[in-house]
Amino acid sequence: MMFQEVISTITDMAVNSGFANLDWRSLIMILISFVLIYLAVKKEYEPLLLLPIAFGMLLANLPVANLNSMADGSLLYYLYKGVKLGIYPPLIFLGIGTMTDFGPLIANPKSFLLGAAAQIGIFITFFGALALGFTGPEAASIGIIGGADGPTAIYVTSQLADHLLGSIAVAAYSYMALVPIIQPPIMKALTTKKERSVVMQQLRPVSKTERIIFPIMVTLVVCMLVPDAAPLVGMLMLGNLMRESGVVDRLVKTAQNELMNIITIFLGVTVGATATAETFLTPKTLMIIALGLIAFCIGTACGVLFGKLMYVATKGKVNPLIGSAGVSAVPMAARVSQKVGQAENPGNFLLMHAMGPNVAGVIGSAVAAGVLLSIFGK
Amino acid sequence: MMFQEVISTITDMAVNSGFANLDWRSLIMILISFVLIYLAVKKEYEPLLLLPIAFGMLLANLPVANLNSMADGSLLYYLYKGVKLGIYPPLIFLGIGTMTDFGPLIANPKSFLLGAAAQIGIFITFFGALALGFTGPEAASIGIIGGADGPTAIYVTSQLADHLLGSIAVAAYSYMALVPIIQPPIMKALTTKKERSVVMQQLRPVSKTERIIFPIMVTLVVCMLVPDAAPLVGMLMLGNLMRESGVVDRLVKTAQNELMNIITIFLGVTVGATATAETFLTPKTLMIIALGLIAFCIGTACGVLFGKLMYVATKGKVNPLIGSAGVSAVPMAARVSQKVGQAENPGNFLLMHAMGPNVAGVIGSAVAAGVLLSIFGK
Amino acid sequence: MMFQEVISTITDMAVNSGFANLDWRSLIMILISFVLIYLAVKKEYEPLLLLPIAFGMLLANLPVANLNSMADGSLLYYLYKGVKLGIYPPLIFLGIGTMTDFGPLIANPKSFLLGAAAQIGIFITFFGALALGFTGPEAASIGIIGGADGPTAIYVTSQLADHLLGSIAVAAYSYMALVPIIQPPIMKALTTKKERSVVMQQLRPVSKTERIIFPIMVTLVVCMLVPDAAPLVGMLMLGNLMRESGVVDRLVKTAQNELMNIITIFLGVTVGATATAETFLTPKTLMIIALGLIAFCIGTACGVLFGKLMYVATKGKVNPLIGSAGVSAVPMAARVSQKVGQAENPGNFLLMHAMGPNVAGVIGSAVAAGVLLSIFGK
Amino acid sequence: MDFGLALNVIVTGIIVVFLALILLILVMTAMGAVITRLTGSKKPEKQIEKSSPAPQAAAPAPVDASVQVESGIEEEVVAVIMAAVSAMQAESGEPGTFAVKSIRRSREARPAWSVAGLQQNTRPF
Amino acid sequence: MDFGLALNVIVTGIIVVFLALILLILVMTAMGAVITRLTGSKKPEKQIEKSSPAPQAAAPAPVDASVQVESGIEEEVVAVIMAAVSAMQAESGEPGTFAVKSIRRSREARPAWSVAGLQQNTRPF
Amino acid sequence: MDFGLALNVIVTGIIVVFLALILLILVMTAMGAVITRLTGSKKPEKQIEKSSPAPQAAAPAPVDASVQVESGIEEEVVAVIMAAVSAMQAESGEPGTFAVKSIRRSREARPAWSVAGLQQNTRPF
Ligand code: NA
Ligand code: NA
Ligand code: NA
Repeated sequence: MMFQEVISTITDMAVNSGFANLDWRSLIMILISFVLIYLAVKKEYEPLLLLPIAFGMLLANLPVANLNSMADGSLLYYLYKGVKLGIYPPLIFLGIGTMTDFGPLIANPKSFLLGAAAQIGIFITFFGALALGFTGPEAASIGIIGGADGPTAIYVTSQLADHLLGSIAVAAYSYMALVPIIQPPIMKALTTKKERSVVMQQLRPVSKTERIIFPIMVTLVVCMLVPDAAPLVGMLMLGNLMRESGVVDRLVKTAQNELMNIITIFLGVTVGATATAETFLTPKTLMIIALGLIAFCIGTACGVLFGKLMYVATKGKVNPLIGSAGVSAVPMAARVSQKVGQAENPGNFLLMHAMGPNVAGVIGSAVAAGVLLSIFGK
Repeated sequence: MMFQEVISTITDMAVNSGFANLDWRSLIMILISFVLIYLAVKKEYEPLLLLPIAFGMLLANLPVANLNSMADGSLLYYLYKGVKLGIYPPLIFLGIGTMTDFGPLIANPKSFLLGAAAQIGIFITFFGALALGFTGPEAASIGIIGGADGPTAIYVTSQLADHLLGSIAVAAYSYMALVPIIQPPIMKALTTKKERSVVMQQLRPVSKTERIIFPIMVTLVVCMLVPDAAPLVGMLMLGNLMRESGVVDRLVKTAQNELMNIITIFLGVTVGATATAETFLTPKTLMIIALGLIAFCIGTACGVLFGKLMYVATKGKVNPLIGSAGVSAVPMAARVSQKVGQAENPGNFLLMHAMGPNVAGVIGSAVAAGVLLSIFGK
Repeated sequence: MMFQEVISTITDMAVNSGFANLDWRSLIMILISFVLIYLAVKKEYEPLLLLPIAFGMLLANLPVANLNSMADGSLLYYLYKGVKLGIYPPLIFLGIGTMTDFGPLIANPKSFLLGAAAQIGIFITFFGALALGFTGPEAASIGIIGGADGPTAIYVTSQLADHLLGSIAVAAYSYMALVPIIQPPIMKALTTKKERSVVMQQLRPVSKTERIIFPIMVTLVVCMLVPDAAPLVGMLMLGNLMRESGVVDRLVKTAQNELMNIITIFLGVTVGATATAETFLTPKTLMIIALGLIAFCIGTACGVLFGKLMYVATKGKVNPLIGSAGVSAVPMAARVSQKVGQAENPGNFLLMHAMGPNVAGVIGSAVAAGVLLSIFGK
Repeated sequence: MDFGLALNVIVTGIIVVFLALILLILVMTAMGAVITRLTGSKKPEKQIEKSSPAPQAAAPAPVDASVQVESGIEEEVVAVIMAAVSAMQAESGEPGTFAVKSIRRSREARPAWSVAGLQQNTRPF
Repeated sequence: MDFGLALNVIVTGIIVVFLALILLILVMTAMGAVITRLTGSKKPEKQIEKSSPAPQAAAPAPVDASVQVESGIEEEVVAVIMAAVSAMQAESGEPGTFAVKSIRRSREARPAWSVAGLQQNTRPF
Repeated sequence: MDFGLALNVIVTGIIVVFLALILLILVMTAMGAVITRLTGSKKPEKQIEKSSPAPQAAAPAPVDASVQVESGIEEEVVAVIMAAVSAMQAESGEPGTFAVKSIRRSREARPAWSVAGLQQNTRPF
């Protein structure tokens, strides 16, 4: 009798164990998480976010454990609140602000134009997504992948279509890691040898006063024009103001290190843990991956083409290669501009010139995010 | 037709943009935030808190963006929960406890009297505020400015009258920064040359055992007498016990650095973001600023006068200048005592003697806060 | 008339003060908290947790102040949410994962058996607790003390029987500190001189690949078999994967320092503050303390006896002393194995061999916790 | 698919993004002009002097393999400094007259070519 | 305005604040006495010996411009040490017999005149 | 007391704990075998070479008081290294032919006998 009870309890546990409840869909998800862990660890694809995302995906798809971000009452459900309520991405932006040097952009404000041009990919991809049958909010979230800015993409998606959060985050961070592979062919195809060889004039020095006024002005202008961008842009600029003011170094240190790291872990794991089989293993994910790539390519192309326009307008003073840096993906895209330029002329140093459009691209995609949120948000 | 739609959307965005909705009141608030940023950055008025407060004020008054601490669902609304629920100020006190050396107070417990006397300003200002038409809870929050202790003032105000939080925080931190300007004339006016020249006896050394027992005793005595002071005093003393025990250094390091910095950022921005035009641009704010100054002055005067009493009682062994340090504003007020004393006699070193009343003032204002909370709290 | 009012207010405050409301039960609790502070500070019994726990107990028993973890609306009530909702212990495990070297376990997977054997104490103590009249969930929480793993004990108790949280946490951390006193007599009594003198073979080196695959495999196997262990084991292994991957060092640094320290402070204080007189001053607490000791002793004995079994099975290649390390209490228990072994043969170095069962014990008790949660949890 | 909505969003989006960033160009340019007028642009010039090494040697400008780089300063930064030097030469009209011989981290907290800023930006978020 | 309430709050408040801090004086004084009796006040004396530099030179006490201060130790702290020395002289009855020549940060973790504590207190919260 | 429940929990608990950890043994052993086959076990051998000091002196194996230990490396770690050396000697069949003379922290990030890991594990959580 007692022995029977033990047998029945063990049978019960066996029946309720993950092994008995492992369906092939969860298994595939687990295998996908392995691939992402591999990419993060061995290939070092944006590991700071991709490793937590991948592990979150693994946890979310362990059968029975119910450790996904949507499972009411679970650990990850509570940690996910910070994503759901739109708290983590602005705080990450606070940290990014403390780490960003807007000097090259202040020295050459025209770079803003390239940072704007590279966002065209967002809207064209939005159109493509709509055409493939996604709803408006979904299409907006997919388009924002083209902004090449992880926290912005996660912020928009969490507010508009959080069932796509896993796919969009994976696509965004993968393509950001692949920027050095995706961009160069496009850049070379769209420019002539002569254009790529342009040596740009040295940037003017920037005073401390300008550096302090810059974040305040950006907050004012952007938040007045696109109020929905305020949480992202406001925090980015608060971080930058703290950095440039030079009077709150202990806050800056914490914002760019511990606060950012804690939130990165929580954000990564819980964003990954939204990707259950039901939401991830659909044809939509494949479409999102394809559309994300298109978004990156169009963004790069628009940046370069606008760079060509500036090349013409300035009678050859602007090297169009810096246009591709406008997609953001700081500082990877700027480095790509530098490398492609140097391949043509070893004595040509475009890095600092490309940092202007690069950081302008961060502001640009936040503005684009604000526009999309104002149209599709609650 | 389609073109018309675009026009209408853009018109819509324009109509809903901040530029179209900027009223003069918000504009004034934004200008005030600029002034505060200037004071924090250029004048270094308590920048660790004033810079976040000022930026929070800027964000809160951007039209349409709705980024104030009272706007349900916004980023700052969630971060403000930590103020509203009374969580941040005690945690800041935890950090302050890990940074405070109560040695000079243990060596000379009579300093407690000066720390008590300087709190009289709180209650007299409370009376003044009441006379000017403020309600009881409002008057209590205004009086506590005289405690010269930021987190205490924010704690009391957040619990009793959080519509005044912006004004009171700005007043408290501004006057704390102005201590070196406000106090000396009062100190000189109330003391004779002979009194200011008193050289005090060396403090006795304090053993580790006393340092460890001190925070426990203070917790017991204060929390038993004034239970409403328990969150503040309890956390302050936990921090100090951790510090003096010497066995939990890794916790101490985090409590006084990263934890404190994270909370300072959140506290500053959200306290600043309570200051919308409706709550801030009222005659009340001007009255608060005037009353705050009065509170500081009376506190200083009472401290010095009580110091004179001790001078008489001890037959000239106590220098009354250390009385002004009882307002807290650690360690600024103690430095002021040192400087005014040294101006009279270059060989006179009052700093450590003034540190006693100075840290006693922190406990004193927490007690006063407890009294006010017990009378006016829910 | 007015004077009367003042008198009445002061009488009121006196009547409502802690002094007037101090009953002997609270007084005893305060004295107990003093003893615990003494043990933490002077005897250095796991001070990182015992000091906050003891201070939390002090705060919770200050009359009137109402600063216990169950008092709705108080500071500690809010901080306690992280315990109640099961958030803090997994995050502590994340940090432990970043600090744990599973190499010795990977090199000698048979150590897992010893890590399993030492958990038998949990279940036998569970039986004892049931026999003494505790309910099922209570008995499960008491048994888990035998796991010698603080966060696991707190996690299980907070989910199953949080009125016992104070007693169980104090017992768990006290006995962990006493491991060097509790274990050696048992180890010596159960082994022969010959067994204790066994010199074990060097462990094989472990490749980085194995170290990276290990946490993933453990997550898969354990969470599939015992889904309720997933939050603990998942976070432990995420931490370890982050550590071993070598690509997210900044996250590792924060997870093992600041994040862990912040949560340790909050966890300790609020767990201590669950121990009010009503819940702590009962005969149950004495029983828990007795049962906890029994759990430790049985765990140690089972580990050693299983070690003897392996000694026989391997024809004398395994030193049974490493079995006692299976209780976890990392790395104290492994050091005890080392010392007892060296006392017999000064040239015998068991430390690394004992680290295997030691870290296996952490996984073992998490599995046991999962079993108990799956049976008694909601 | 609502083609009207799509076009609407695309056009509005692109217009607003450009509008915002063009506005920023105007504001920053205006601010730069105001600051330059207020400060008489004296301070920046001094900064230039400080950050430019005095031309001494006569080797050709493109990268010299023998350049000594202090450990911890990345290749890129050298590239940037080289670029800066080249650019200044281009301005002064006498190209190819000197090369960077040795690079040491400057003591200045925030030079125009913010080396530290660059390295911090390198962290991938 | 409720004048009764006002006066009530003021008087109660001031009384309670003084009461609390006077109670603390009593408790701490009692504790100090107990500890001194228990330990025979041996330890503190030893501490004094350690922290007081042996009187050697014969320059006048007030600040000497040539005092060497280790970098990182603030002026204030020097002032404090000077004050301490002066005070001890005052006690010993022979004023003006030596001056501080050189100040180095003590190795002791927690001297009575807690230098580290002071510097930490400097952070403005 | 529900004796049935009690026994049920005990037996189930113990079985499941052993089951889980035995499963882990199988998985890890299998993994180890696969990895060894894939990599041809070349890398680990190299690591052994690196971490083993060349046998030089001829003093007896048990602890020599004159062993120089670099400050900051705990006694325990020395014990471990000693143990490792002893074990290797045991394997090579010629015991007692050398002693550790001097221990320095290795430059390697993650040696098999992870010194750093051990020291980190020392923190009591
Ligand atoms: Na972008
Ligand atoms: Na005060
Ligand atoms: Na265990």
